[in-house]
Amino acid sequence: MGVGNTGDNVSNLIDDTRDRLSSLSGQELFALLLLLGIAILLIDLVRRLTMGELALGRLWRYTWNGLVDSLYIALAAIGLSMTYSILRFANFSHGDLVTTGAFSGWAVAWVIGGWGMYGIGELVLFSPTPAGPTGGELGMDVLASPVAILVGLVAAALLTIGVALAIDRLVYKRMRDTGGIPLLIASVGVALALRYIIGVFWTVESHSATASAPIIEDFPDWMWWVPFDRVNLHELTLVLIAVGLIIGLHLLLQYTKLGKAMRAMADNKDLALITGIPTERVIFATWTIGAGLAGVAGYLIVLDRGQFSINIGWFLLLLIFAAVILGGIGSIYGALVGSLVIGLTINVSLVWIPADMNEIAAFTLMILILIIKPDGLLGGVETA
Amino acid sequence: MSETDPDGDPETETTDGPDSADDSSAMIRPKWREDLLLIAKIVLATYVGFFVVGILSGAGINSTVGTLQSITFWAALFALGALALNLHWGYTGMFNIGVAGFMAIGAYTMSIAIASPDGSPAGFGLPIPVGIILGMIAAGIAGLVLVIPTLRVRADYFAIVTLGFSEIVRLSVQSRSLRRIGDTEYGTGGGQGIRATPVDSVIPWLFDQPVIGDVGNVFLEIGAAIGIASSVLMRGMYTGVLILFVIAFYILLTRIAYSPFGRVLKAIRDDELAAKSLGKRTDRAKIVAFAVGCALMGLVGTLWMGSRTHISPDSFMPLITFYVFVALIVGGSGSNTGSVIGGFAFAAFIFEGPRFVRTIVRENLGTDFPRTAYGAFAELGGGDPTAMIGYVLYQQADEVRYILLGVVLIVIMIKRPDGLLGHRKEISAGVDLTRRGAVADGGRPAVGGDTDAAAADDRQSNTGDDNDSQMETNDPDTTTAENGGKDHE
Amino acid sequence: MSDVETDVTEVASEDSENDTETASHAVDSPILAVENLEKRFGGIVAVDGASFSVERGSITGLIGPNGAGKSTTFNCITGVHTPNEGRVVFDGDEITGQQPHQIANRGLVRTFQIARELPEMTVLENMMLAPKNQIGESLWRSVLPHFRGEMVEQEEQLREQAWEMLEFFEIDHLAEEYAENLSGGQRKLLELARALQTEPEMLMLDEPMAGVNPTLEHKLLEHIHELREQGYTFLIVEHDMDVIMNNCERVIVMHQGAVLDEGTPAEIKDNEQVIEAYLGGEI
Amino acid sequence: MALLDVDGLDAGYGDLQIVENVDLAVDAGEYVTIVGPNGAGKSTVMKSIFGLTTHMGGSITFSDEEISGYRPEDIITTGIGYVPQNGNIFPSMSVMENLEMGAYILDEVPQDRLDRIFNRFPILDERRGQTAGDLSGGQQQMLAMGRALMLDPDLLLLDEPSAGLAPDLVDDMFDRIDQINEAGTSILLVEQNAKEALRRCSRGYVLVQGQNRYVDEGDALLADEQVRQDFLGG
Amino acid sequence: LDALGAGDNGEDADARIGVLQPESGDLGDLGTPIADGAELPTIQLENEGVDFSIDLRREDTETTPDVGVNRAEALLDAGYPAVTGAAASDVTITCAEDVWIPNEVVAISPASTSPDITDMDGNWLLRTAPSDAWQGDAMAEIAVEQEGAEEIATLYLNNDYGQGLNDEFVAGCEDRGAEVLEEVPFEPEQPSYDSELESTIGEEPDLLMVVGYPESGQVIFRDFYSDFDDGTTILVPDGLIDPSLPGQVDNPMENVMGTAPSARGPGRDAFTDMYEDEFGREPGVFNGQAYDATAVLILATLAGGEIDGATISEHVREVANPGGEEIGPSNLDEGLEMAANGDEIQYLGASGSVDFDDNGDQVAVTYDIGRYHEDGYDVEDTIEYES
Ligand SMILES: Nc1ncnc2c1ncn2[C@@H]1O[C@H](COP(=O)(O)OP(=O)(O)OP(=O)(O)O)[C@@H](O)[C@H]1O
Ligand SMILES: Nc1ncnc2c1ncn2[C@@H]1O[C@H](COP(=O)(O)OP(=O)(O)OP(=O)(O)O)[C@@H](O)[C@H]1O
Ligand SMILES: [Mg+2]
Ligand SMILES: [Mg+2]
Repeated sequence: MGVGNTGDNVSNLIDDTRDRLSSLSGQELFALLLLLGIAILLIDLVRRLTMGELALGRLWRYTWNGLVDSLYIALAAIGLSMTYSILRFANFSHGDLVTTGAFSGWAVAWVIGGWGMYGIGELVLFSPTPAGPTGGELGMDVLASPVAILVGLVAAALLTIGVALAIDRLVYKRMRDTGGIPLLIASVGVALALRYIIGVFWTVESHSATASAPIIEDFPDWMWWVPFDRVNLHELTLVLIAVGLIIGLHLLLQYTKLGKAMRAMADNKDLALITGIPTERVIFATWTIGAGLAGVAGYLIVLDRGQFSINIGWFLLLLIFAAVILGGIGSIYGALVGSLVIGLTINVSLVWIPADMNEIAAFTLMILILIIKPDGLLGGVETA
Repeated sequence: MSETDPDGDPETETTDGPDSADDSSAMIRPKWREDLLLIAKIVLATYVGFFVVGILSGAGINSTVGTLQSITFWAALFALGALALNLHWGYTGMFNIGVAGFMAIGAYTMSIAIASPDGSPAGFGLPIPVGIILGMIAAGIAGLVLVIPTLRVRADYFAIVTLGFSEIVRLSVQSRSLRRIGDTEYGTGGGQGIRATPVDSVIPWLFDQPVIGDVGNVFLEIGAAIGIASSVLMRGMYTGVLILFVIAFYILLTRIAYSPFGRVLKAIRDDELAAKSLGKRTDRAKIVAFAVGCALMGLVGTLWMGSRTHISPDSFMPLITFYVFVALIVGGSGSNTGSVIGGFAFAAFIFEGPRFVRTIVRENLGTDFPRTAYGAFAELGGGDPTAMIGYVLYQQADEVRYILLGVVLIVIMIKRPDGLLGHRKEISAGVDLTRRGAVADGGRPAVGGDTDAAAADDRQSNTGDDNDSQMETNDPDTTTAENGGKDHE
Repeated sequence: MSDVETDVTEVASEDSENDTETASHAVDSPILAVENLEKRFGGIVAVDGASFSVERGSITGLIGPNGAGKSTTFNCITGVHTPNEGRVVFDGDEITGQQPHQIANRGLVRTFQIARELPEMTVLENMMLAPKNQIGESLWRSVLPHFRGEMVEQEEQLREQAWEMLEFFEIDHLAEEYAENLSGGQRKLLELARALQTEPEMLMLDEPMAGVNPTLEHKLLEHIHELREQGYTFLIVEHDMDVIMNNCERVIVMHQGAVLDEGTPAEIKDNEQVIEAYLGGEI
Repeated sequence: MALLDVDGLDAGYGDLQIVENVDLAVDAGEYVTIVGPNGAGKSTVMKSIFGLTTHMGGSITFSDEEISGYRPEDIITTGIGYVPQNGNIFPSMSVMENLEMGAYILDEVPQDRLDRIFNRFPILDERRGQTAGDLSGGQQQMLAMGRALMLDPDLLLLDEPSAGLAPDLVDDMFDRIDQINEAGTSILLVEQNAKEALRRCSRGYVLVQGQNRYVDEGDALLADEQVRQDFLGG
Repeated sequence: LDALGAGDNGEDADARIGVLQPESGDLGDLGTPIADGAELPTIQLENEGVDFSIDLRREDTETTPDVGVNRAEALLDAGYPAVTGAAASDVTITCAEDVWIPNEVVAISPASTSPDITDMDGNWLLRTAPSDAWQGDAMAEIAVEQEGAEEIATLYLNNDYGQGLNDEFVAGCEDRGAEVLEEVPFEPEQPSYDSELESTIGEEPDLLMVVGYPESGQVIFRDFYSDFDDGTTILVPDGLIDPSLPGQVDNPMENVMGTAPSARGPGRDAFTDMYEDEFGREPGVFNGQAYDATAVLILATLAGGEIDGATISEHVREVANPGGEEIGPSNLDEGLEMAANGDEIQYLGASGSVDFDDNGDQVAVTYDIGRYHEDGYDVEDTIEYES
């Protein structure tokens, strides 16, 4: 034959070089470069701080914003990570569960806040006519209507869970045994359908839901250690609720069989069935927790930002995915760590780059870390 | 031209085998004719459908033909995208959801290359074909840069990596920092995008070309005679160019599919380690396939933006990627014919369909519909269903399109995960594998025991020149005897 | 029929000794030599300084208790894993740390403990994939008309070869079936047939008989002997002692990652250590 | 009345029927083997008993209770344990956790059974903390057995437990199955190591192409020339 | 039979006007009232019972160039040689270059203010909206001379409109000797603009200029008032002037000043009355400009007597620019008759006197300066500009 051999030497050479590059040492090289880069940035940070190029207050503010962003990303990411590992697919409709939580929760909060003063339709649809109320008129802040806001929070969780379970019934349940990719594609379909069904009712325009956030500027003496001069109560509510839920979830998974059952299912679904794990019930629990957290995340983001549209979850989705993958799928601590990395990256990176490039930094970091650790930061490390 | 071109090609190239010449054209592409027929049927049926509905609803001939041309334009574009994606996903199993990013790279590179040097941002004023080629190369290189370090990343992680990459591309071209790079006049224009000057736009350029221009002018005259405006036909010209590209892509990808290279790609999709252990350079094949696919996506980007004089980052939202995916899935991934049909079906029914319905609603029910669900429900409660219909189909046509898109995806995944055409046996080989070489009879020989006699003869005639085969020492009689034994069981 | 088969097996194993002597290409040096191989996974040392060699044209058995490191050794030899220490020499060349495809292209081809057929390809496509040096395996050659003609010619040749091989293994009736629809045993046959399509010099089979019905097992062994006569070398991991003792000229025993003993089946049977570590009270 | 009585079972996957009209019985304390060529449907029968396939007809009774149509999580509470042919461990959980999962339906892990299992399979004791997926093939097989024994079932379904085991362990495994059986647990075993299995069992079934072909005492089947030739490799 | 006649009734129409506005998408909030304004002349004429039949079709650009072009093509194919459109400069420019200019469609944009439009073919693309080249300069004047700001930061929507206006404003400020500390682009519909605000307000400028649309504006102002409000003056252009904003943001927004092209043309009162009668709300930004654009296109069509782009183009300046009988919103019906008779007329519009220069731009523009307060937005002052 002989025809096939021309140029084989050359391609062998190329092959070899590439093999060497893509081998472990290549990964180590990347890791080294990344660490080096981070080290340089840290040194530069210290330099900027000491030289006065960067005010400490601003760095603190970036960090705080990063923490706040991390928390709502984490709420969504934990749920995504759980459904990812147990149902074995990347759920692209998770972002729209966040949206669902925002819309359903605030609709309920408005109905309660404006009960008797305005028509139900006006409240549920967030003032579709100019005559309707605004969030400010309804007094939608945590001090003025704590009950409405709390009920809205619970409703956001419950209604999102309901929607997620209904979708599972209608779509995913019929596809339990298909591979991850068909499910992923179906979830893109779910994402579009869900988002624009919401759009048909609430339009694609944005709505403003809350009154402006109450601010505390005078602290009692014993709170001398607080490094802020002002606290936004809505932001604080977000932080407290998110941290509380994460701790609660940790305890739930640590001290009940549910956590083990979920891991077992993530590992080997057929065998889980055989050992008597009620898999459908575990799936139910997974959706309940995952969608509940997503719904709460959506609701809290709106509480913090005041304003939202049907794209709120979709725009977050890629960040959520980045967090989940960075952390390594299947571990809630991984999702937490990933969220922190992403949240801090998009904020603290502003020290060096303009604001329109911060997401680029986050996604680039995600890709780099995946190259170095293909299973994610905590991939393979088993946690609750 | 769409019919003679691809058909003629395979025949010319296989005439070298003395006795196989007759068969092999049919063998190489077992379903060539049926596939073309299928595409033609679907396209024709859709055209007739849209035309009749359009005319009946009073949209006018020019307007209806305009819709058809618009459908064809998008169909060609999505078919191109789906074909390129098919190389990644359908064949190699690389789940690339960053299509929009590679299209953006192609389109931006072309725009920077061809935009006028005194524009803002400035371009290099190169000829259009050069721009197209540069766009392809840039997208291909971007693919290389992305795929080499991420070869080891799991399939679903890889998907997110590509999606992240496409967002990086979009956000970068949008970023202020690249608006004008450094102190140069050149750059991406940021959110403003790049304007290639009208003089450079592709359609007039096409009309300046020798043959194409003449053909175009003839079409213009015919169009004028039957009441179709030149604007529609000019755009039709461009769509014609796209169709030529579809044909070229189709031939290229079909060739890849029916070849040992395609076989390696398929093996990678099925089980990469197994392929590797058989001595296949899977990494190289993946890199090549990915880069080529990305280059093709870049080409699609240039062709898409080539019909525009202005390019901006908004055109490359991830949604475009999902459009391409839906097109591929509708047709059935893994099948090139399916990709073309999927592109067409997507463009006609999901992309343009709701707009068309909207036009019809407007023509028949007017435009005076409530603007909010609130109003629609109020009027529905007041006993006026047209308000609701108008609200959903006219005011919310866009939302309805997305819902339709979503539902179609879900239903296909549940009911027909293999696409409209179903699971298609596209056997990846340069020849028809189902029969032995020199079997002379025209019919399809049954496989298994019945062919043994022919097979045995065949082997005897073959072993003489088959000196590479280790198997030649194999005594034909033994094999036949064994087969006989098996039959007894 | 079964009588005939058992006969063939016996004859074959007797023949084989003559064969190695008379084989024209036989070189004195072993075809495969493993020196001081070591592979660690975290804290676990799966292979711990194993050294052995395989004679050209032989059927060599590799046995050992579960977890002895046999599959890991296979993986290290064939490039699936990179060994932490040690050398692998095949046919005079060092192949340590090379990529699986490079090793396969040198003529050292393996099968897997759990068959890895290519499920969504037909049996014939599986077979067509394997041969080396295919013209159309590079993108340009598969596309450009100039090469296309040659490619088609080669494809026709490969097709003939594939059919012959399928007939040899008596699975030609399944040629158009998708590989995922084969039963466990048929998959094992396909894997072996496919490996042979690469025209290897040496085949490494990881538990080829596990889960295979005894009747089929006999046929497989018969094929292996026939192939050995044609000059192939075999290294077989197997737990079925009948298979090992009746078919191998040499047996290597691994234990806790190292080679415990090496010798003819008869010698192995008598080794106290081996009996204790592996064979239990069986023999 | 038999402990397990499968009567005219039709089953398969989705629309695809694999098993056709299979009858099968296991009496209390009995040791029954199913042999047959690859792809005959042996594993499918086992899965069907455990509610893992599409039930298409026939009845399955266990302890006088009709269990066809039950979900696996209910079947396990009736006293059937099952060690499937493939994927019979949780690969990313530790050995200990795997065993604990065996007792998932109990409120707490029965320590005495755990000790007994560690006695039988000392390697598991040694490797308690290791990730199960990194065990060798044979070690995994033992772990799977151990897991199924955590519930002390009345009937144990074993699908090719000796596949991939070293010879001493094969013997060992068969011995242990004997012991488990002698301790009162009924056994339904699928084996490719047919001679050994038939030698030890009280009754054997030969399954071919999804249907019963032969039923007899194990030794009788072993002696049957036709069976030997077609299924036992002479 | 109605079905057959409805679409191509152009055969018997006296003028055919397309309205291409963003009725959904980023500018959906602004675009719909603009489209209403553009449709008002035909409603008015129908109510007044004139003898002319005017065929008007509305299309939605969804605020994206791709859809815009697609819809512009649809209008072209359906035989509308004159278009009131579009809004959002990138959409307008793309439509003009890809559809209108090559196919000789006359488009008058009521809302696209990008300076780039000035350079485009004034025969086919005109506008009743003023160029941002002026507004940017006007804003710079307000910022530096009137407000006395020495250090300035800007925050702009990252698209044609935002980028264009920002560039002009920055140039204007620097010419006047002020320092521009930061220019930060932002993306629409982000969940938060904290980081963008941090990089601008964080630099402690005397004045912050924000260009954008209400969609994102709501979030920016919310973020501003919750974390960054130190009393810094904020200056916004027309895109961020929306009387409902203080309610949406739940803050009186008293530190926010705005400039917008004035809609105080000679015919303003008549227009405002009609608009309120018809739609039940006050006209918003560019609504008057939209009315004027449609009115001019109708008059030009009738003056030319042919439904054909080239003819309309020839007559646009004839009916709009000085010379002849004064026609305005209040006597549009008479204007129609006169135009059809070939009488010389001069249209004086709702938004201004509507005189086009050779580039298709307005010859003179007045800018309103106003401030937000608890219940909305009020104009406090005006400045004049002439080219
Ligand atoms: N990927 C891995 N990570 C960690 N440990 C591993 C890995 N693969 C194998 N091991 C360990 O290495 C040892 C040897 O395993 P190997 O699979 O080579 O055994 P084997 O001899 O093939 O056994 P068997 O006959 O049961 O297949 C075992 O103790 C196993 O637990
Ligand atoms: N999940 C499945 N879906 C569809 N078909 C299946 C599935 N599992 C098994 N089959 C088919 O069912 C038939 C019987 O398979 P089964 O596993 O029961 O055979 P077996 O007798 O256990 O064979 P072996 O001895 O090789 O394990 C085979 O043809 C197989 O291809
Ligand atoms: Mg092994
Ligand atoms: Mg089985």
